Amino acid sequence: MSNKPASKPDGWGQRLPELPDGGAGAPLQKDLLNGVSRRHFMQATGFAFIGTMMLGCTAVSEEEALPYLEQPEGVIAGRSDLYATTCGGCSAGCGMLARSRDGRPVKLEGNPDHPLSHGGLCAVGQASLLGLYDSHRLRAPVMDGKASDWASVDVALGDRLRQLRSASGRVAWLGAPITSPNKRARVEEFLATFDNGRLVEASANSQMPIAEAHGLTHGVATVPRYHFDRAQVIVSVDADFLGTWISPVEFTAAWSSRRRGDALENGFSEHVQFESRMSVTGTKADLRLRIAPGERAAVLNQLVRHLSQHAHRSLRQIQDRPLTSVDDAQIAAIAARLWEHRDQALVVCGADDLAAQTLCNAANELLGAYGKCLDLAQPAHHAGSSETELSLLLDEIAAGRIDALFVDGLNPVLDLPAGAALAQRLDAMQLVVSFSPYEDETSAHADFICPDHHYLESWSDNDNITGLMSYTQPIVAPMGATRQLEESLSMWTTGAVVPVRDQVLASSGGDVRRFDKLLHDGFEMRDVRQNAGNFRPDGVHAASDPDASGLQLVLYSKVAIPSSAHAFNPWLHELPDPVTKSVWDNYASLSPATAERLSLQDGDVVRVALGQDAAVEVPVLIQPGQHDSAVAVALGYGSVLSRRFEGVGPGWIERKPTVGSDGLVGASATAVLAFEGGRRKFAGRSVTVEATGARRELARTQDYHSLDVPPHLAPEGGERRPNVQETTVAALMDPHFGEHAIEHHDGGNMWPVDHPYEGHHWGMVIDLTLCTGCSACVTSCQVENNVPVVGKDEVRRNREMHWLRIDRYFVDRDPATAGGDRSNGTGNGDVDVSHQPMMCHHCDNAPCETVCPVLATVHSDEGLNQQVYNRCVGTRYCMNNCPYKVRRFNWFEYAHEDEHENLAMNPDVTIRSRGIMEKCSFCAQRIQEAKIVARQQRRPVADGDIRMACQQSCAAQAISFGDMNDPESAVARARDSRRHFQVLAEIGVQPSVGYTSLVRNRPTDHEGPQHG
Amino acid sequence: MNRHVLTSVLAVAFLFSVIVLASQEDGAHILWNRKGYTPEQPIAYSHRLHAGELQIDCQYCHFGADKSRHAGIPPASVCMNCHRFVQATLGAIRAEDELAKAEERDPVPVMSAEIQKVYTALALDGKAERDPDLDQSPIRWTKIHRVPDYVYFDHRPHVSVGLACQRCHGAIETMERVRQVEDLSMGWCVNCHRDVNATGVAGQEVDASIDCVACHY
Amino acid sequence: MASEHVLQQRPLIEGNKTPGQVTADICRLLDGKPSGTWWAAFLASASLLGLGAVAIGYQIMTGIGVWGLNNTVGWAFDITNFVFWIGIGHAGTLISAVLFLFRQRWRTSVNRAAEAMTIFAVMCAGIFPLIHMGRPWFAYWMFPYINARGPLWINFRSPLVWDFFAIATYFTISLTFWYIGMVPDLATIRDRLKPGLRKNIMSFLALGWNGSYRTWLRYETVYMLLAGLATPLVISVHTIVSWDFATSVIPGWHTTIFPPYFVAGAVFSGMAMVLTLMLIARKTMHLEDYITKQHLGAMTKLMLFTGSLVGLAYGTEFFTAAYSGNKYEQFTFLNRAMGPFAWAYWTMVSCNVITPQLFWFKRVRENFLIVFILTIFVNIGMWFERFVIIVTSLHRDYLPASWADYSPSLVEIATLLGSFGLFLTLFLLFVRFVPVIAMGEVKGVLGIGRGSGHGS
Amino acid sequence: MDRENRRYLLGVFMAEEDILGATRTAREMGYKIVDVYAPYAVHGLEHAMGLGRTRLPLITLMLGLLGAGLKVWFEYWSTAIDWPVNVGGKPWDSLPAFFPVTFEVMVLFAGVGTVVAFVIGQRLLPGRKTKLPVEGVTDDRFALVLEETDAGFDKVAAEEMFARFNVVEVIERVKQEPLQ
Repeated sequence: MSNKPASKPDGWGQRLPELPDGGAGAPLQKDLLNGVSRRHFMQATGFAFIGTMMLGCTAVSEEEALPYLEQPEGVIAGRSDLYATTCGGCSAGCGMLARSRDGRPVKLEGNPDHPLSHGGLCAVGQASLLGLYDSHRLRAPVMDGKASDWASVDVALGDRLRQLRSASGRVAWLGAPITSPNKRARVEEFLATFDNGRLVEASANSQMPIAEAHGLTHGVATVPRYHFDRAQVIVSVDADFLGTWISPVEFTAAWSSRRRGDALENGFSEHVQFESRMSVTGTKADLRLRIAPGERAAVLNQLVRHLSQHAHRSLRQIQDRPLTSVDDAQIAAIAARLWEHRDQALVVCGADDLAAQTLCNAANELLGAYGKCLDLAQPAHHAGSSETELSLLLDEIAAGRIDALFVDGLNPVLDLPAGAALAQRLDAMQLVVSFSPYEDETSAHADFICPDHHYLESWSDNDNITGLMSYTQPIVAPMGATRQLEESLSMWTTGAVVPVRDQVLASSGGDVRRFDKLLHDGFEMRDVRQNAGNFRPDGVHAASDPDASGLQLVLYSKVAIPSSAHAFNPWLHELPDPVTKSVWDNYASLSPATAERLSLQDGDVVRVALGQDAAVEVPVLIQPGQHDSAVAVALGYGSVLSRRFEGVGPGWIERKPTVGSDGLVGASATAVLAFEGGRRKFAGRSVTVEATGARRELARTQDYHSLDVPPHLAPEGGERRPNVQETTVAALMDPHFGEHAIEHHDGGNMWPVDHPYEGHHWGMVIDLTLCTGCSACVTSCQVENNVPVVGKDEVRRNREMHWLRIDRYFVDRDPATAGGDRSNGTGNGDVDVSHQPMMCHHCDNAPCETVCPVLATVHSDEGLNQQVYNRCVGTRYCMNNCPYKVRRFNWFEYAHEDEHENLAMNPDVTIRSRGIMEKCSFCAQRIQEAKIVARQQRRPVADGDIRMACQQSCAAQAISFGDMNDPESAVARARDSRRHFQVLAEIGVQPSVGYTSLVRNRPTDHEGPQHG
Repeated sequence: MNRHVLTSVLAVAFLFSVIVLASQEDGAHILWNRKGYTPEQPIAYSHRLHAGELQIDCQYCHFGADKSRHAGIPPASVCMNCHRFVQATLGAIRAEDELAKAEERDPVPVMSAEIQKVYTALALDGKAERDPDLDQSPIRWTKIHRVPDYVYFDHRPHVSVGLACQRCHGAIETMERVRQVEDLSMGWCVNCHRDVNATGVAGQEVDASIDCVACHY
Repeated sequence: MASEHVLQQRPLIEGNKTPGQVTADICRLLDGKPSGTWWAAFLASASLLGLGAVAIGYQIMTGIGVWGLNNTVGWAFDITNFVFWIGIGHAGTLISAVLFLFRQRWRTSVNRAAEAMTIFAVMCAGIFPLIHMGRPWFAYWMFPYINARGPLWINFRSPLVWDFFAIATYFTISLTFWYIGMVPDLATIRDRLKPGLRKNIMSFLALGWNGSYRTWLRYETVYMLLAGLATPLVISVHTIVSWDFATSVIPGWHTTIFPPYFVAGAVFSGMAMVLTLMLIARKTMHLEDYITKQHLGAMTKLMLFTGSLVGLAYGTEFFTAAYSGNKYEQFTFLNRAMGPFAWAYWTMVSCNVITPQLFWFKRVRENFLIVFILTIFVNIGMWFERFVIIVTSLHRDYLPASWADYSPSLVEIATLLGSFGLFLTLFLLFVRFVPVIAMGEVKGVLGIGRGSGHGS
Repeated sequence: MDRENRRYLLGVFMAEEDILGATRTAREMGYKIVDVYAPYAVHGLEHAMGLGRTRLPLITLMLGLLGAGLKVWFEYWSTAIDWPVNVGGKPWDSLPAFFPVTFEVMVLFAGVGTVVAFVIGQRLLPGRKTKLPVEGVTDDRFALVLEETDAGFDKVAAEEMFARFNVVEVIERVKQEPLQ
């Protein structure tokens, strides 16, 4: 496959008929399997065999094939091409390669060369593909609530703008932080045409204070670039940098480079996490300390206090403010570790609290981390405006002092506090223009909706990091009559549309040849530096008194649904949360102790109230390892975009709907988000929690959460299941490590060895140390393999279809606090968390194969456990007999017809019909492709030619796949690791998937699950 | 007496069920087992003439065969590479000249009805120039060779080992109208793969996999 | 045998019947209009059957999803019912074949009904493997027929294929056995009917039997041979059924004692079902003279024996788990007894282990009512045995993350009821149209215990 | 004498003991016993009639072996030769796994085969016209049929002997066969 600049994908509607079987062929496939089923229905019900056989035959079906009239250069039907572009899933701007097949993107993959993401791509990025094919997207501009066309919109809007300009009306632009220089230029030009236009960039999350704090402490209001790869000691206060904070893929890649259990010589970082809820990052911390939301500033205060003693620099703002949750000695010890490694130490803070942020900067300053582990000279551009600017704007809108509002990339009515009031003001306003691709809470109140392109249809340049310019190019021609924002603006500014390609070309320097190269690479490095500013001690705010009392609210964003903008995406709704394993809902997480105190069970609907009126009603989810004072509720839910999921999932007599009684998925937690002193306070406000008496069953992909079996059922010595093996850096230092490990190779094979795998023998090894549970692989697998979405009810019934699941286990650090049988299985104390990706192990002695009566699942000569859909009759015997329970059965006809969304289907993978078994195929289609290409080039398949969908999406590169017979291959080397083990090897199934044990950087003596 | 009646009844029933069963066992087959299928095409394109007489290489038109899983049907523009100049049979042109001579007028360019269809599809005028006031319209060929959707046949490996197109498509170069020669059943594929593993292709060894994943994924 | 001895003392058939009277008694049941009770019972069971048919139709149209199964528990009611019914079937073969070989002459009164029960039970059982498939319309792929796939045959290593052949054979042999056993009686009926449709039908079915002793002699041989074949067959069938589980890798399934354990259980449950039905028939059809305390005694003793075997098996399982030192195995059994499905486990134990022990007491054995009630309990218990084996083993196996609960859906329950509907409907038709008691054989044992004539 | 009209003597009895006795005596007296008709299998009658053993068991054995043989061959051929597929790492030739099906097929062949052989051997076929010696032999009566072999046949003695075993009815038939 070649990457090349996208030739203009014209007349793509015409290509559809040429789509190969399985793509647009998806309906065909369905029809073929399912059609037969209908024909055979009688025979099946009546058991009248012969008689109804006659129904079986069908006539030859005429089928047309429409070739191009003029073949676009370089396009060949049925061949995939990769185009470099930039992910638009969030503001991080990871580089990616879009796989385009027959003119349509079918898969998004990380760009391995990209300096930020290094080939990783998170779940949100993977899933953003579906946004392109979303049939609910606006396909034309909307004027006064009626579908319109651009000509009339430009005319009508032109008049309104002229009036505004002449009347020197007050115009405001409220949008997401702009990361594209070109777009920024267009916006500023446009606003400049008004006497008093202003630009407010706000994010829906709590990251804005970071820049603000640096404005105070360093005089440069920007978000520094964090280099976790340079940090030996990382202290994070409530910053979920591996999950949702700023640029998770970049950070995961960097963080993981210092967590290689087989390359300790490169150093193995120490990671301390202070947090109140259980975050993805927390699950990976070596030392995780639970604090109340109200103690975040105080933790940093104490840290700075100890550090300043080491550094003999005193800050007057710092007084001793000991915490109740964490012993000060422990913080002192952590400060000592930081100081010891001061050149390689990093403190990060995810708090919305300005004081905490400034204290964090102070800590880094004391450690001399600036210029080393975090960089202000080449900062990131996620800054946006300050919370204060935002609140000022909102106040003015409320006071009716804004005449015209332009909304872009944000859904203020839903995402910002007091949305209802805002909505009313919008109606009253002279002019409201929204660029939203949907009719959402805000755009519903707009006079004009001028839908922007999906980013896969767009041209753009992004400098998310100073000195790195990533480019966005269209992979497909616009699917509707949408218009890219930049073009609209140029129209309204200059009166003529300047094609956005020309704009981007111009801003790139205007050299077409060079531009083509940039598009091919997808990015370019430039040596641009900014003034890093220097530390101003008085910029540091004093921390308020620590408060661990009562119940305190924590509003956070989920890994799967980072903001309400993704609420339309079924792939993301069905992605199990890495920590709670819950899907299709948001909920109030409570610690087991708190839940017990309030006598609440999983699924009890509670009213989380902030004062009298502000409240949100969500079900309870009992979350081990959470601080007892914290009540954590996820933002981004309860959006009208989720109204479409009314009918998701199969319909049958005992079906329960996926959406709530209000027809929405989850409840909007912005109801309890409010400004406090001109800043949105996401965490720390005290709330009341009371049961409403109602229940809402949570759908979770995991019912039992501990490696420890229920105590009263535990046989002597069998209290803990050995499928996750842990060790410590200290233990690894011992050269004899692993020698005593029990090697479970097959206990003497009773059969003659009839199956030597002479050619290839595919295998996989997953490093549990690196796996953060971020679940990018799960979505990647779903997209690559056309895994259906089944809806909340099916998941609740344990019928999720994901081929790859991530088992997440809690283990009580202190057995005394261990819990009982009922599902959770864990108690109140600190818990260790482990993530274990689990998919088909392609056992060489596969139990599933032996029992299949019709040879629908058999072994290939290359060690693949093949599942042949069209041969399967669906006895489910294989599923029962699979010790890993990784087989997935099509309980219903999940594959559905959708004119657009079906175009996201991978044409290289069969759509499965009802009644058949499926499972991880080791991306057989990729193996085939690689082998064919190699054969054409008359060379053997080289290590790395084949990359599994899960593997390529993994930012931490935890997954290695390849030929176990090739001693040089990455997978063979991983299998030789001292930490290598196989799950359930002792039952003699000879799995082809292995794991390397989970390493924590903590003293060995520590009580933890120790095995092998 | 009625004993014979009974036996014959039973025999018939059995026979019938066997027949139906045989056809049934490939319920899928019946959808696509179209051995001998020879549909009429929108343009009476003759492979005998082009591939046989004129010896045009298959991959000149079906250029996808070694680049993609689909050999592909050539775009109309490929036809124009030649038919920009070749518009009718020599005979027709001669005839026109003679007629013109007889009627003492300049001969008008003649174009065969079939080639005209290509021009129409591309909206070209007689001089092969794009005619702005005509619209292009794709040529709707009828698909002949197809396998079920759960089978992934890929032309590349077959072409790259030098397998003759005729091995699966029959003596195309002799066909006026293309006919499906093989039944394209699974057994047919598998047995060919077994054979070539033994005999090799074009004198060299090949390893044609008979693993399920070779075609089903 | 002891029972032999007892049988010498007292007449096997009471009321000093002559062959003629036997013919009269039995055929009386076939003549005339069915009683109100019969109609009531028939309508009840037919409507159950209808319910089942609807449930199955809905399931096949909609998908297996309408059952309560999930990714962890892939089998539950479906295979439970299958094993349950197959087990029921075994008693019939046992009585007709095994007891025949053991010369247990008392069997003659019950074997016809028992064999009928076998056939109906196997029919009920056969439904479930069929409908439990995701694509039942491809069920015939189980059979190795000539095909154009390469050709692709079937997997003779799969216990499901063994099952397929076992059940098919079992059904065929049982049916033949039953029919052959019925031919002389059909002839009897034929010869006492006035010319008409029924007579023609009977003549057709009776194969022109005329009581020639040369035929009788070969007939006896064939009967003996079939019995000889059916005996290992019946054992093989449930052995193979048990292998569905025993050959797997799932703790709680992967057990070598399953074959004997299942066979014992099958006979146990089968006997219970035979008794349940026969006791009803005895009351409603006034067969008191033919089904006597002797039969009751013999069959309850057999239940006592097999029931105790089953109990022993339960114990052995736990011992094996404990002794094996296999932590997964040990957990599975602790989980059975104390986990979420403990209620099912203890229902099973109390019905199957405790109940039959009451048969130690003669008073219990000879009290028709108590025996009837106890057999019901045993039926329930044996259904739960299969449920416990299947569900508790699956729902918590190796990886805690994949542990799941299971609860049946309405459709599943309806299907179970439907299978009972089918069974009862067929049985009611049977008692209407076929001699419930093998006249030909009973006539042969009239002499027993009457001093005169030959014992056995 | 002509084969057209043979002479038969039928004795009808009501009790198991009588028919046994009569048959035994008839044989001792050297009469040619054509057949005995009974409503059920009277034990000992085969000795009384002096019938030999039947060859059915042999047939059963043969068919059983045939079935088993065929099956085990087919299983081996289809699994290991025709298209060897790697199933769960099991060897091509998984004989132990083939055993169950082999056994079932053996039983099937043997069982069904025996019955077919019996039915054909005894001319018992669906819808075959029924011929009885006398009414009631399928109900409660027994019939002993002697052939009057030659003129020397002492009918009186035979009837006396019948009478000794309380015969209820004596019929003489001149027919091809004694059945009606």
